[in-house]
Amino acid sequence: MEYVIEMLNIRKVFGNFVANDNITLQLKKGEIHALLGENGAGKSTLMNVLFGLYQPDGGEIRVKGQTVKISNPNVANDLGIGMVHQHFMLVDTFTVTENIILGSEPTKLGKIDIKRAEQEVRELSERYGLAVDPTAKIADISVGMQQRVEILKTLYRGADILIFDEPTAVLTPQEIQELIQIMKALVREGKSIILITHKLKEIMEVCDRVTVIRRGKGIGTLNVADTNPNELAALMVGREVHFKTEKREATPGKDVLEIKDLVVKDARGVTVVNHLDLTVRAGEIVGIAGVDGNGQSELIEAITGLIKAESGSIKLNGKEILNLPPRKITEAGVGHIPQDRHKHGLVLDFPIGENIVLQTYYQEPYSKNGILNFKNIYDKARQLIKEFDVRTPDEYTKARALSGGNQQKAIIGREVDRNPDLLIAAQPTRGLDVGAIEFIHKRLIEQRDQGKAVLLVSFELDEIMNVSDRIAVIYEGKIVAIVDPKEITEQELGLLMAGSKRKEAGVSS
Amino acid sequence: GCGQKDENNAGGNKDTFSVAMVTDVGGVDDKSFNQSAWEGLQKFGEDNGMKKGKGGYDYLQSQSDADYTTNLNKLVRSDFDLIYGIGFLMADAIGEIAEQKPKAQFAIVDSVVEKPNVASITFKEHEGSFLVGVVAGLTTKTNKIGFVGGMEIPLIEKFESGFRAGVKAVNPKATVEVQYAGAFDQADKGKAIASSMYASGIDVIYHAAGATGNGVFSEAKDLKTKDPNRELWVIGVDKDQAPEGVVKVGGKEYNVTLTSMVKRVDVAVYDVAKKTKDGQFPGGKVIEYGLPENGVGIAPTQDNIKPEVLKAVDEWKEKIIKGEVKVPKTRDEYKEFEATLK
Amino acid sequence: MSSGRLTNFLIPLLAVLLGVIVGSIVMVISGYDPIAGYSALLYGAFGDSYYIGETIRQMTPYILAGLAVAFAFRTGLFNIGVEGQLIVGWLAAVWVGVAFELPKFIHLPLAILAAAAAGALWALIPGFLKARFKVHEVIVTIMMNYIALHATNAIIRSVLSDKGYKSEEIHESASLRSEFLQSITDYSTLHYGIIIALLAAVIMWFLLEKTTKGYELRAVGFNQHASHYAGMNVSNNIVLAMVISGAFAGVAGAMEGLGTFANISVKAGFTGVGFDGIAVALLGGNNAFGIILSALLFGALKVGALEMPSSAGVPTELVDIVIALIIFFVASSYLIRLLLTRVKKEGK
Amino acid sequence: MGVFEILQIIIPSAIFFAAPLIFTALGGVFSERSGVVNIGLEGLMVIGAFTGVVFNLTFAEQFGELTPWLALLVAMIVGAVFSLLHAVASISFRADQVVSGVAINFLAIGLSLFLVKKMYGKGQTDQIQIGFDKIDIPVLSDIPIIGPLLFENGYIPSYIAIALAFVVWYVIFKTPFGLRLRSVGEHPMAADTMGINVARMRYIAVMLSGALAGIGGAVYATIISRDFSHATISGHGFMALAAMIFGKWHPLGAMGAALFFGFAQSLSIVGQTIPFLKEVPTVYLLIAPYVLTILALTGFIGRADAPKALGTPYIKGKR
Ligand SMILES: Nc1ncnc2c1ncn2[C@@H]1O[C@H](COP(=O)(O)OP(=O)(O)OP(=O)(O)O)[C@@H](O)[C@H]1O
Ligand SMILES: Nc1ncnc2c1ncn2[C@@H]1O[C@H](COP(=O)(O)OP(=O)(O)OP(=O)(O)O)[C@@H](O)[C@H]1O
Ligand SMILES: [Mg+2]
Ligand SMILES: [Mg+2]
Repeated sequence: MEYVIEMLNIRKVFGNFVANDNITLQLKKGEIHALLGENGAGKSTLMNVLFGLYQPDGGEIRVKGQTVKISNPNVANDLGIGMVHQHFMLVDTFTVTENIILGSEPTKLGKIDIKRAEQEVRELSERYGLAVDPTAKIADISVGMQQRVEILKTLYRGADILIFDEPTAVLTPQEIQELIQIMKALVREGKSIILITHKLKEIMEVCDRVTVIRRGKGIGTLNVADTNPNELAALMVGREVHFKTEKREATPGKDVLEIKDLVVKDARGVTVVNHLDLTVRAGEIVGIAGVDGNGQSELIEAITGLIKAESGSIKLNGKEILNLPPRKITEAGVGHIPQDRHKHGLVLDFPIGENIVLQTYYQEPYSKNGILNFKNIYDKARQLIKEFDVRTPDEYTKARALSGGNQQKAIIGREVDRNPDLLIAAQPTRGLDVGAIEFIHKRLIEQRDQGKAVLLVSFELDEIMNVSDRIAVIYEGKIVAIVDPKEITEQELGLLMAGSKRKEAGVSS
Repeated sequence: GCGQKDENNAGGNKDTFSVAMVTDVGGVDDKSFNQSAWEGLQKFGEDNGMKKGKGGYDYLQSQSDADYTTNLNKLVRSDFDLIYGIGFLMADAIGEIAEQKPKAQFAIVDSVVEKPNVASITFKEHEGSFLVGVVAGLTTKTNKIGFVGGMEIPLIEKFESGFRAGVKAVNPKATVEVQYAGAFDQADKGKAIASSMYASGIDVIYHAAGATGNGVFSEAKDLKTKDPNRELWVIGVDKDQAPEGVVKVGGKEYNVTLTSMVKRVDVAVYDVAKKTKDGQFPGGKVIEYGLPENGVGIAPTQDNIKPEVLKAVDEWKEKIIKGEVKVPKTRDEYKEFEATLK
Repeated sequence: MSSGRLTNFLIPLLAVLLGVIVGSIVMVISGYDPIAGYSALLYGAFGDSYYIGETIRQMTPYILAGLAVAFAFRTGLFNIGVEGQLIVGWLAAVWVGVAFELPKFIHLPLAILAAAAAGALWALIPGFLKARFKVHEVIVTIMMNYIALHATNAIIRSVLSDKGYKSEEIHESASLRSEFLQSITDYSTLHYGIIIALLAAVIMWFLLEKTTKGYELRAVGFNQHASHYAGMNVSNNIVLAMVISGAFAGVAGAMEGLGTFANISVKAGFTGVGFDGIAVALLGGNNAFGIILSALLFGALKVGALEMPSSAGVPTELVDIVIALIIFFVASSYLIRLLLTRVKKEGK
Repeated sequence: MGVFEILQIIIPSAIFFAAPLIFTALGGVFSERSGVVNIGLEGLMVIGAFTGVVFNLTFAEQFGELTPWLALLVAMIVGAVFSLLHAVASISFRADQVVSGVAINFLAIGLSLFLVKKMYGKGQTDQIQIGFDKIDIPVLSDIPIIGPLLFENGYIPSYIAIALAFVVWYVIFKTPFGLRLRSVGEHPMAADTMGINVARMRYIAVMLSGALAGIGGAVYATIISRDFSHATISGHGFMALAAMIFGKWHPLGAMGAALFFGFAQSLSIVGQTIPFLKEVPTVYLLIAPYVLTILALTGFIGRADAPKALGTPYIKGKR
């Protein structure tokens, strides 16, 4: 058997914490090998060891049979190992080409030969079907293209072993399909791939084998052909997982959110929400399906008052809230799980406790006459930590120290606890493992069952299909269709999201 | 004689006389009045066989305005018999401590403090400035003369008014361009002002600006280096600033210092110390050091001044000493003075 | 948790110790006697009641300048403009002290409030420009320092005096000075300002840690986006943070104007207190109580240093070196942490 | 006085005011582009000025006309070495970079004055005897109008400063070194994954800033003050820092801002002699440079985008 990579009994310790505990992973030439595990299981750590960013505290790495010491990424590069990181490693202010050549720039008389570099990038991108604009600034291109840049970075350095760390978490369904094609093409070219993903469907679709780890320990390696999603999920979490969250039929009540003729422009003055109409009723979950960039973010920011709308009307329980300050909107009964939890959701340097009262600190019982009541604040924090299973040493721990999933749970706890009439959830499960996703979906449905209106925005079709009672398809700033999830297939939905005229079947208003 | 007993010494029944001073932030090597004062004190100490340090002669340097009282107090507490505050900035601090410590004896330089145990030492800077004004007025070829002041305060106004009077007295055609840098320690400003003055045709600049004046010298020397034949001059202040003006061009040595207006703080400090030691502490009095007392005057280095100019200087000096000429010390007095010339 | 607290307390202490040790190495190398040097320093700072009075007097503006810097730090701003705000505060305090004649219980508070208002106003400008135009507060505050210096000098010359270099003395009714304090400290310049400074420290602590406004200010300091999301007015809070910081600085100026000097004179350069405030705040961990301690240390160092040249022949600048070293070591707390963990491990 | 005469007075002094600021601000550009805040520029200038003057005083006999040039060289080296303190603290020991910079400022002035007192037994040095000469640049100074304005009565270091801004621009934006430097300041972890040694790049950048600020200080002391004392460098480093921010962390922008400061400074001094400005109270001229800077920042350029990772120590593996 020919292994291009063998990581044998790898151990990595951070302080007292064992992130990788004797994990073994063997990659065959020409295979796509999945690495599966919960949030914090140690996947990224293991890959960072392979890429030379961390030094292992034990174990052995062999590349093509040779024992190697990968002391830094340069060594990994020389060994033909390339990595596409979970969080993109791109310099926003640089062009695509500059990002790709960084560290191994072609020069002419000491000056970067940018023309030649652009040419090389162009050739490479044509060869592997990775469409990019070599002269575009990273800040100006889509997430999908940024990912292609990441892949090109590894190919530019001649990598034949590629590590993808959660590449699909940030992609739209279309982009995911493109990426899958790209990976298949790479393998055909003789490259080998390690793929980290939480999406079992993707593993089933493209991978040959899968290694599962749990809490830093290796659980085993399976042939994908011999397993199924349920088994994988159980291996990973250590218990049964339900993918399809159980839910009763919705019993919608009065209109809670009524949006009429809403127009929103983005920072550059482009109209991104274009005369949009939408209604969400009490006791239902409306999912907004759409490809990223069709006005979802701006729609939510306009509803929550984070940006100003140009015109139109947004009514909450019949009262106009258009362009009110965010606080007034919050007080009117809107809860918001923001898309970017680090940017909007939390003050990372505050303890969990203080984050729990981010919108309510000025109200009783958290304060009185402008003086904070820390006892009440931390009591509430303790209660929510318990109720929402936030894994943290204590309520005084800084939010920064929590994993993404637990940060998200804290935010959801906070928003739900405020008992809003309308709960807006934007990408609530992005980057989370199946266990955490299940938990969050349950909570959203629970809110619905208590008669709350829930507006869910997600790029995950699965999530939209599973959780929503109605699906509103957004395209170029307009709701182009309202469909019933039970009466439409993912394919049909995908087509609608891509802008094709809505078709006969399964469409109700 | 050394270590002599002095019953009249009001500082206490010690058998030795001791004296100390507090400098402002300039320090005892500021090439200006602090340095001069310290030289006077050192000379006094040596002449009387005293040692540097407690019980002899000493100084303390202040690092900020807030240190004046602390330093003065330190000296009082070390039982010095006479304590100088050097510079007008020290006036408030002296006044305050003099009141708290009526037994201690103080002297203030460049200011007046009306307390029975403070001797105030002032100088007739306007008289000395008048003399260098005469030199400038008779030396200029362009009839354009510059004055660079440190800060626009009454003390410096004395320099300015006396200087302008001196120029006008001997050369009515000459104009004096007056400019203040706003600080005593900003050489860059001094240099920029000098640069603009020389560029506008001024050929003699008198500075009364402390370290800001270094910039004036620096500019003059640079211009001299570039064109050794160009005639441009700086008139120094407080001490003989001839050493500051030395410039070598192609192996030849020039000096851009025309002369300096010296202010003999050393003489005054020595004098008051001696009086005090002899039991004649001039407490509550204002002692003005002018031309007759040799308290102000023209520097000993006079190589660059033409003999006939020197003669004129001597004549004016006589007139001032005799009281035939009253040198203005404010701008208003200068206006009156100017009127009398016409 | 508690071992973390201990570390937080040990770091400044070790930093001071290391600073003092390196300072003595510097003295030995340059041929001075470190024992004599430090003895002189200690004597000059605490040797008798007079020196203690002077040390506390020096500590007073340090506390307030430190609070000003720290308040801004804690709210995500860097206020290098404390120096300028202090100068205008000084001016305002003296102005009120000279211009009015009122009963003490009105006059003194009025003068202090005027100083706070002037400092606040001076800080309002960078705060507003940052909130409204996103202009970097560091450079605006640097510029404002120079403007304060020149403008104050001009006002002293043209308004507070007749072309003189200093104002008149303030009326007794606006003075912080106290014959009692002077008498127990053998005529030091100690004044009642220290009480105000300590009070200010309590106010800062309370405001920041205990009130909803403080919560908002800290939240905005850490994450403007999240604060906006949570319904706080980000711009107003930035301005307010700057204004409060400036008010502390202004009161620091009042300490000089109403206490130490009782007047204001034309300044050739900065007082340095505002810049020293940065060091005070840092060593104090930007914490009100810590600032009191570090102000005491810096006050003692500054006042004690004056004794070094005459008693031990050591230049006063040695103290500046020691202060710089202390700041270095505090800043490099990572190093000290590493050392501490190593010591702990070996201890086990 | 005609406009031309006035300009002929203002511009040369604007340039000599600006030169030390340009050198120092360029140093700041290197450091901050790599992600290390350098508020210690003031202290590094102090060290440069101190070294330049002491070297000049000590070796003028031996080296003659060459002395000031060698003094710049030595000041450059000493500045670079001194800046190592800032580098070690803020890169290796993860110190708050602003704090470490403040410490540099305290240490520089304390140490140099301490040494001056130790070496000369007094608080300031003597005046140096050999400085840079004023020159008219051949050929260029003969160009009508521009020649007399820009190329007469200048100092060679001033022209070097301006030329250096272009060199730095080229290095930062056209060479692999520059690309790597900027990547380290924008996204150090990305740079790390590309095999770039972040710490090494930052060390180099900080030392470059020390070297250039050292030159800046020495140029100031050699051309303008000609001696060294507590007041020699008083706020010039902060002005250079402001110039760098004003210039949006761009070498040419920094140079432009420094020239602008020089111009404003020079105008505030020469203004007192210009007929229509003469009536304006001096204080307005004195504060003009600072007010103009604030207005310019507010009006023309608004927000300046600092390098993204500026001020954050890079810790491997931390997000
Ligand atoms: N540099 C670090 N120092 C200490 N703890 C760290 C560090 N980096 C990560 N952690 C710890 O890692 C855990 C979460 O890491 P992980 O990468 O698994 O989060 P995550 O769930 O993937 O979040 P996200 O999806 O936002 O990346 C947290 O417990 C956090 O404390
Ligand atoms: N730099 C670090 N310092 C300390 N602990 C760390 C560090 N990086 C990771 N960890 C710990 O190692 C564990 C594994 O983290 P890792 O990022 O490898 O998880 P992961 O499997 O990639 O999770 P995810 O699916 O969320 O990406 C984390 O839970 C965290 O506690
Ligand atoms: Mg991961
Ligand atoms: Mg993750």
